[in-house]
Amino acid sequence: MDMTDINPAASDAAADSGRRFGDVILDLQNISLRFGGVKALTDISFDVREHEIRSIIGPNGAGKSSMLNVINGVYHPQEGRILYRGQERKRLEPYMAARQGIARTFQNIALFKGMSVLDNIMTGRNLMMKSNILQMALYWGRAQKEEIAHREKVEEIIDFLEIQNVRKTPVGQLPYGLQKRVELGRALAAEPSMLLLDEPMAGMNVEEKQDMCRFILDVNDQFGTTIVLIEHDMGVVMDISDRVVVLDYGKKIGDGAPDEVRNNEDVISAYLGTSH
Amino acid sequence: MLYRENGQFKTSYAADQQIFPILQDRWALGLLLLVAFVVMPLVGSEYFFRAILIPFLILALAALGLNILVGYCGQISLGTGAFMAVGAYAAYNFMVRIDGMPLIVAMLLGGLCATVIGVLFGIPSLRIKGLYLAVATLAAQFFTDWAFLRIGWFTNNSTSGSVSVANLNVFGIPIESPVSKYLFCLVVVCLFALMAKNLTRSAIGRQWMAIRDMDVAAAVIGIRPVYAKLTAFAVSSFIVGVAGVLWAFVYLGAWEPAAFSIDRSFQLLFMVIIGGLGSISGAFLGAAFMVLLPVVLDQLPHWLGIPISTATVSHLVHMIFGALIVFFLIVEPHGLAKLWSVGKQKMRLWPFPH
Amino acid sequence: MKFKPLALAATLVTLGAASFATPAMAQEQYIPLLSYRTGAYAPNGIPWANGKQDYLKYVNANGGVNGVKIAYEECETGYATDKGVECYERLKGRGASSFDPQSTGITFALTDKAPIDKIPLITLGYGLAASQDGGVFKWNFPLMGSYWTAADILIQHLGEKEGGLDKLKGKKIALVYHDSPFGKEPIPLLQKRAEMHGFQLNLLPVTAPGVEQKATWLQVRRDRPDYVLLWGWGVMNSTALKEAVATGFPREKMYGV
Amino acid sequence: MGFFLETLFGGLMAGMLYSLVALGFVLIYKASGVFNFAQGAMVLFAALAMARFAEWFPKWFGFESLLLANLLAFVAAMAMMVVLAWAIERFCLSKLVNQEGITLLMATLGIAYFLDGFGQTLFGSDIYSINVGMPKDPAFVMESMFEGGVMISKEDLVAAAVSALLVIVLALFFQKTKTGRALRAVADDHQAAQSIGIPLNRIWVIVWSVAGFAALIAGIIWGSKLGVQFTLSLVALKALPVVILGGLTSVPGAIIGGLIIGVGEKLSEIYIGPMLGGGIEIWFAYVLALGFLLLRPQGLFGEKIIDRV
Repeated sequence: MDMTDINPAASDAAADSGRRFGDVILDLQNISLRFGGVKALTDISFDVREHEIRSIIGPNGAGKSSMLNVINGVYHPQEGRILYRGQERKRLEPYMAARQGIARTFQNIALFKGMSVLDNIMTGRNLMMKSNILQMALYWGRAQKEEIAHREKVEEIIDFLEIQNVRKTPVGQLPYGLQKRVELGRALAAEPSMLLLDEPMAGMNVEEKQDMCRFILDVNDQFGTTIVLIEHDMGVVMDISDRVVVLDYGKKIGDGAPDEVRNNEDVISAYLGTSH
Repeated sequence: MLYRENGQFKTSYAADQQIFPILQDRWALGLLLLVAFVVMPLVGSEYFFRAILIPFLILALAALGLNILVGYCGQISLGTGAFMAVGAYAAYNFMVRIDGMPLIVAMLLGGLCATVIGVLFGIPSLRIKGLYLAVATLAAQFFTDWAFLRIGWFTNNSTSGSVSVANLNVFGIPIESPVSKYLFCLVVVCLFALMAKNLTRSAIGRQWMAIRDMDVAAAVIGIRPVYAKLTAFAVSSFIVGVAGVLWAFVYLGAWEPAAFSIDRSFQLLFMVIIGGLGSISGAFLGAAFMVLLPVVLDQLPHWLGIPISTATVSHLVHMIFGALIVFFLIVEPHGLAKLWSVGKQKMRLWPFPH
Repeated sequence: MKFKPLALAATLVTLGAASFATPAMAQEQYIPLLSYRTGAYAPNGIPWANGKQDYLKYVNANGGVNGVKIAYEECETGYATDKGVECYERLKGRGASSFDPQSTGITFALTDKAPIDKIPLITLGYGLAASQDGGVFKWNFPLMGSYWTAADILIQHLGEKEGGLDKLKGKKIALVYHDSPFGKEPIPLLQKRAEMHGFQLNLLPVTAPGVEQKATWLQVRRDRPDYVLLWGWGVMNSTALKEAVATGFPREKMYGV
Repeated sequence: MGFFLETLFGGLMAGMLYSLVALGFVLIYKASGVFNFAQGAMVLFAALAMARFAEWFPKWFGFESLLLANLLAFVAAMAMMVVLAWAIERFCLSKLVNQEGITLLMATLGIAYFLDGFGQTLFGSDIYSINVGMPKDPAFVMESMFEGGVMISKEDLVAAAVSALLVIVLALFFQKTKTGRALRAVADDHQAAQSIGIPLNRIWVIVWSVAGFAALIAGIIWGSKLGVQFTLSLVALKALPVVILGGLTSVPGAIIGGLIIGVGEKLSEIYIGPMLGGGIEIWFAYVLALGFLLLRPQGLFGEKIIDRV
């Protein structure tokens, strides 16, 4: 994967193009998750194919974020199997998921508040830095070379996300929309093969949303990154998703292409609240 | 108008990543080092070395070590005194049990022993956070207090539990006079400060800060909490252990476990809070403040001719420290170091308000 | 602890005499007073510091020592060694003629420095046991003996009370001591004495700071020693007395330092 | 056997006192999520106020009754604790809302430091006594069963009774009064409590006052037993392992944790201590708590901590 030739504005209309769908990369089978007596997820199965944009939608409290937390190992489901690239995952900690190429953003921004934009994105390169503590203490030889090499990569991401002018600002001082972008940048810095995005456009105005959509599509298109997306804005979801899974009260009530889901009875009633 | 970065363009990332990217800062640092290494030894009085500079340097080093743990990695420790004690007693044992053990080697070995103990007591940090960790580190404090008092082997079976060292030298140069002690501490502190700064601006430093700011997010981008926390404990206790060796060997010369009591642990934590959590210069500012304030307050009645009892002054010091800690936590969690950099920022823009 | 003021009187007279013997001195002798009126050990330090001051005032009111007035200044150490060193370094420059560090820890830290500065360290009934031999630390002047002297006096007294040191054979003596270098000082001497006279010595440490003594006194009650030697501190003693009452240990069989 | 029982009782009594201090911790932690390191300093401050006022009032107002002096001193000391609670809320906590636990912990360390200096400036740093007429002699029970009987200090018994009473009073206060219920609501959910119209600030002042009350009682009992002196604030550090053991949010946990620590400490000092050279009391409680932290971080009765993302 090479990031040098990014052209952000190139692929606005990638949503409907015939994309390179690959095999199933992630297969979730009969996942159930409980907190004490509270059921967060009940018997949920779905899969994610390589290179696709897979959205998870559903009303508040439907278990969408819990689903992402299961995928990257923050929560451990009590029942069910998870197959990643055909291999069953046993108990997996989040950092291991990261090693397998799964990156993530959070619903409530989870940036490192005390650090600058640059340092935040640099943490994303962490897995690729190999120098040992002594080399770092002396800041000499490999350690310095690595710092510079990764800094170059990070600067590319910064350019891509158009946040050059705030690179040395502590992230806490940035407006919300920019913070979301930095968080995306941090996830991208890890060069993930799968990117989990938890409401990346929440609280944004239309313009910011458009920017974010463009970034997501670009990432998907240019790097072939598989994307699992949680989003409330139906317009956005229906526009950019390849397939959509619908959750309600921790259960799956719909799954399929945007058009299928749009016409699904259960989904309509869940959103309009007519039955239950 | 003198303090400007205008016109100082960086043409490489290496240049942008230096510790002091601004030219004037480099000049100021050079000047400071010149004063510390050359001017001070020429003009400093014995009182200044023995009572102010040497304890300041050593405590700054210990605060630096603690700041890595508390300020950078967000793991609280109330057992710093214990890790200093481990360093001091370990180095003492290396010195008395192995003939011809050089001071520097003993010091580093002392630091390593502190590292081992630090990591051992850091293990609970993998399961527990903040408040609970305070108790775990207190356990380290009380246990080592007891061990060095009780277990005769550590003190070479000295009847009272007090031990002493004499005839210190480095490469044959005796470390006896106040000036030589001062210079020795200064060299050690400068080297460690530089290494600490390097660590904190490297990948490992970012890992620590990531764990501090949001541990779940850190894990999600691939930082192993175990590794980050334990390295912070290791590096921190190593530095603290070396500071313990200096405190015992160079500053006190003869000591008992009480030199590393829980009071010392609190004192260091306060230095870090007042000086600035998560900054290298903060450790120095905090140490300077904590060392100087009691001395100045002690002297004040003497200078002004106001009769205040020494006890009242000492209570006053307590109150001022307590109040300042709360003040800094509320108003400026990054302490004096942050105030300093805000001041610099203002200077950079002066005379324009924004 | 009652012997402190007495000891002080003795010292200061000696000191005064010494100063008189050096004719070049001014008509004032400057004596810094290191004291601890704060911190965990303040209950012990306050009366001690007050006693010193009162005595010096008394000497000055009576015209000083052979006409030489004593100037003094207090410096608060809080019983902390580093603070003590700071006080020493600061006040020695004002022409101090002697120091009484009031703390074993500070004495330790100053013992190396005093010979260089040529300032006598006066330790009244405390300090380094080894300084009894004047050749070891030439500038340390233990007055009123050391902890060993005190412990020995106690044993002598117990012997007297029992009608001879040999009568101590088979007796049980418990040492309830503050668990610090200070508290451990008398142990070697007492052990030696125990060997000599055949009494049984029970060592009961009280952990710092010294107010939690329940377990100690329960052990005293179990062992039923004939005498209890209390090697306490200001902090420890008041509690010890209260616990002794609470465990019903007779007060006439307790001896404190 | 008789000696074992004595040790056991001794431990229970000491533990009761730890519980009293631990209670203050738990109350504050439950209501405001603050790990109050200053509880020990508050005990010292309260005890100093009580001791000194009881000494000063008869002099100032020219009466001699010890009972009256104690009563007035108690009222005055309690008033000081309420003012203190108000000041802590006003100048410290209210400005640290929503900060992380570690920051709040450090703030209470600052408060502790301040109080140590302030208390001693106001009241002096010598040893003072509190005489509330606690019996000082030992009592002997079960003399028929064991030689010499089993000794129990009457003072300890009274202290235990007072502590038990305090716990009952607090339990009633929390269960039966409106304020108590409000406090519990806050403990469960800050925002929910606020949304039903409970002013958070006032709740905090009340909680800190109640913790001050617990500190005052602990200070009086301890002061009467051991004398009021600076070290009281250090002994209170023992309450930390107690709350870890019992669980940070559990009032019964504080009581039972205190008893376990008290008994464990005395038994270990007497039966294991001599093997290790004695003095192990100083770390026993902490190492026990440390072990507990590794096995069961939430303590015996605490709620399980679930990290939700």
